[in-house]
Amino acid sequence: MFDIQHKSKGLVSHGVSACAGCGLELIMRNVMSVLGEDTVILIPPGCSALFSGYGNESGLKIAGFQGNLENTAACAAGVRAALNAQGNYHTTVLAFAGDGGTVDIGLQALSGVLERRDRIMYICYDNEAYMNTGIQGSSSTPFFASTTTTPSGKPTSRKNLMEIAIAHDIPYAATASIHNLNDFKKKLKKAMETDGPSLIHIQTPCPTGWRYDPGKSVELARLAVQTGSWILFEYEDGRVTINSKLKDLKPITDYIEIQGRFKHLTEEQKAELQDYTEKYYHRYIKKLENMNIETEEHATA
Amino acid sequence: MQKQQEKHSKELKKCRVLGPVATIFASSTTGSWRLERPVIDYEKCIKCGTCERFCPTNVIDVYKDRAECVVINYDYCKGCGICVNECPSKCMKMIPERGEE
Amino acid sequence: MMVFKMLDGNEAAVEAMKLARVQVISAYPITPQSSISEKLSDLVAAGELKAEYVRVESEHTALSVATTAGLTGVRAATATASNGLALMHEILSMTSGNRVPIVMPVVNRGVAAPWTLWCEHGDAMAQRDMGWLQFYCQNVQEVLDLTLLAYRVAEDERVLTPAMVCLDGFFLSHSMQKTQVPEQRLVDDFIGPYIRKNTYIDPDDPMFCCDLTGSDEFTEMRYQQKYAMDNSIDVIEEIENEFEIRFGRKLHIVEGYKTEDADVVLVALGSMCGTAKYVVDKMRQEGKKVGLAKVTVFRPFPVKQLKEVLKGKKVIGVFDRSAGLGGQGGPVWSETSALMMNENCDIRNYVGGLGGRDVTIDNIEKIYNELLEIKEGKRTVHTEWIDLKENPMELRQVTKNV
Amino acid sequence: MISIKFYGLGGQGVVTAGKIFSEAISLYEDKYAITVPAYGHERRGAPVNTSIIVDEKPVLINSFVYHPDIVLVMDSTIIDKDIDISQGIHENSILVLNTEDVNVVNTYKKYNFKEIYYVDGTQIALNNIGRGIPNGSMLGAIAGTGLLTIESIEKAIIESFGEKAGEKNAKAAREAFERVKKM
Repeated sequence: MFDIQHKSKGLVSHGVSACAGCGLELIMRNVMSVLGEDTVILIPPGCSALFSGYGNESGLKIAGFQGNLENTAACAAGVRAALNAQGNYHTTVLAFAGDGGTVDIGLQALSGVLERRDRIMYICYDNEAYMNTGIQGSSSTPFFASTTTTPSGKPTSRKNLMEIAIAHDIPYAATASIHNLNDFKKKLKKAMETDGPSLIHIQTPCPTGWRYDPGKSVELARLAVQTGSWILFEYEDGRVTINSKLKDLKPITDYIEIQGRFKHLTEEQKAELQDYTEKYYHRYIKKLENMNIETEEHATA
Repeated sequence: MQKQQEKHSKELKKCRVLGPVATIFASSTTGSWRLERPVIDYEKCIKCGTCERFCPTNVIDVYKDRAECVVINYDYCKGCGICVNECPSKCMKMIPERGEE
Repeated sequence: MMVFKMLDGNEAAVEAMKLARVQVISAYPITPQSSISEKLSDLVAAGELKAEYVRVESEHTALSVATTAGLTGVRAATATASNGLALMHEILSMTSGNRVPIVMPVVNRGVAAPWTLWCEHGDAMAQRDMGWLQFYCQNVQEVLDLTLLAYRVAEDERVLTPAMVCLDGFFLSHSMQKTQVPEQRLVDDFIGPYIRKNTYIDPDDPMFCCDLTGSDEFTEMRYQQKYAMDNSIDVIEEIENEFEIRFGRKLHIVEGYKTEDADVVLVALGSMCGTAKYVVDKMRQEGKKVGLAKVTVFRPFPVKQLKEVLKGKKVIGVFDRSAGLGGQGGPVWSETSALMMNENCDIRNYVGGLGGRDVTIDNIEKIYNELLEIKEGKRTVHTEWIDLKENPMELRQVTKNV
Repeated sequence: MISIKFYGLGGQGVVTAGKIFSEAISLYEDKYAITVPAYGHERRGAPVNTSIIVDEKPVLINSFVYHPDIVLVMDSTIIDKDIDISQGIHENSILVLNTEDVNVVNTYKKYNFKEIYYVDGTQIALNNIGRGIPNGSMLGAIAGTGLLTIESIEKAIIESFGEKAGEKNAKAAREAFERVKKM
């Protein structure tokens, strides 16, 4: 039982030592406000571990466990199994990990959970690099972004987590963005109510790692969507809803020029990135729409 | 349920445990990090609640019935400036922490 | 009431886990452990064991699941071997550091490379300092008995430390032996339901487990583990006595087999101890006074008990079923040497039984004869790697296209 | 103490036979048996063997059998696969062989077993269970040596295979027990 030494408005302490303007902090508060107290959270080492706490003090008012970097999903599966064994089917079991702990080292455990249909909720807050260890590149680091291990820009594009999740045919998966919190909360609620594994992949602007003015976190999240760099959609039992289908994309420069991690790009590279982003966006939207056509055809057949 | 929890925590006896665990819900006063602070022009404020919604530290409260309608808890405000950047009526600005208003 | 069943070591481990009424099982198949995973899932599917079976995708996940399930307040089970145990390495210390009293059968098999499917203790020895208790079984009956015992010891408030019950791959895991299986009621009285005694994950009574610990507390938390390890040896002794009263079988932390008047003693672990006892009997008939110190509990190292058995012995052999690469000897030898460092005695290390090599009657007899010759001053050098082929460096001859 | 070695090919049920045999000894004869199977890469058709030790008191040895008193061969062609089934035998060792072909038995004479018991376990299996898996019938044959009673074997077979398959295999064992010849 927590000894409450700090009055807070929600389940998250106000003074958590996340960087000023941290997108993750905004996410955590919204997640907790939707999920509520009847939740067990599993957190790997990383930025989100700031909420686990230090020593005897925690920044969260709910039950939790800080596991290893690669086994967040597995730890969640253990809690779920034990709760089930005790007849508790109501508590939400939330795995909350970053991109490194999800698409790199944690992919195997995540795949296991998704394939077994364990009823856990998985949130990947994607700040697009290993921020807690000093901004090293991950497989979710976007094309051309500079990190401490991709100093001249990452030569390859990012791994598509949603495709991987969908390949497991799980009941619910969605992407989200901090600039549209209503959309995010709606998705959180759906994920929470899913009878089976659910996954939310949310882009998480990081002023420290992306090198921008901390006041622009929400603005950048918005620009990522508007430029087609981040696509908002939901996957529900085979049906896709695209939440950010745009007629015209804003130029990529609007998004990248306020970030230090793209500062090294030549005009040529910027053009290449523009081209890549646009092509990928349209191709992917088409793919998602095709998914629905196939689902419908199957339903009517 | 949360109130109940807080009540229990006062009633229950403490027992000794082994190994790593956090049992105190606490906070650091991250307000001391601030280099700049957000200030509000209450005249221009439309009380839309955008600043409250996007504040990562959750320390802004918007009261529709008060003249000083936006209240910021500076004990924890890290001075990131998201509230200022997102404000649709441009009624907020950042000022140096040790400067004059 | 006890009934006799014909069980192999893996079946005995499963029988014990079933009798302990484990509630969450997460296991990943690996030779020679696989039949444990299979049998447990069979029991759950047939409704003979009321448990959640999590069909995990790796050993790393297997132990992760078991560890958080344990913290969430149930008796959790898993089992592994060899490379699977190596993959669990990182989680082993999560389990022990969070004081989750999981009991895990480890079916001993060498760790690759070279690839081997067969028995040696190298897998468990590599994990000996991860804060787990380690029991080594001589026969199938001991697999069952020590697993039951391990639940009581691991879950004891003075211990709260996970335990590996090590059984030799194939030599025990697949060896059928006549085994006494106790009634469920007797085991229920002995072990009882799982009660959480330390930190826990509970949405109704929340705390945050395993957050970051500063250097101002880490040392103390490690010390708590050391303290528990040190305590556990007395707890094991106490519970072994209770076990004997309840089940009628005596278990030993260290068993001195005909050691009292022995001229030389061999220290050994695991299934080879049975063969060694046979050899002791045989050589005694020939008038050779040899004895065996069977070490059942290797972690914590049974300082008092082993010293008692080895007291006054001038020539001691220590058999390591693991290579102890780079050390002055194998791990059992190192511990024994440190134990006896102020005694005036000659302690010889024998390494053998690696990667499935059988530890034969002839091998053991050869060791005893060497030790006797050393005792009589007829020999100074011993055969450290027993049963090594004559030209190990010439095992493969290949033609290289250089 | 009696040391026994079963030889056969993967898929013939050699390991299962060892298991049933030790059950027969341990649970129905009030003696003790242990089996130590020698596993390799588990595959059909490859030579396999299992070691069994039987005693009046609990067996201490936990090692393979190197000097068998009894050798059982489930497939007579095994000697063509570089397997020396006579390894470690002594002047009183007995062979139990799955064949009724006297020519085959004669080729086994070179190993100098004291006695050879032989019966066509595969044919008996085909007659009784419809499949040429000789482990049940050959267990009947080994009872023919007098090492244990055929009743114990029958009980253990039924216990292991269950009522339906067990009855058939037990019948095969009984037939082999009655038909086994000694040379």
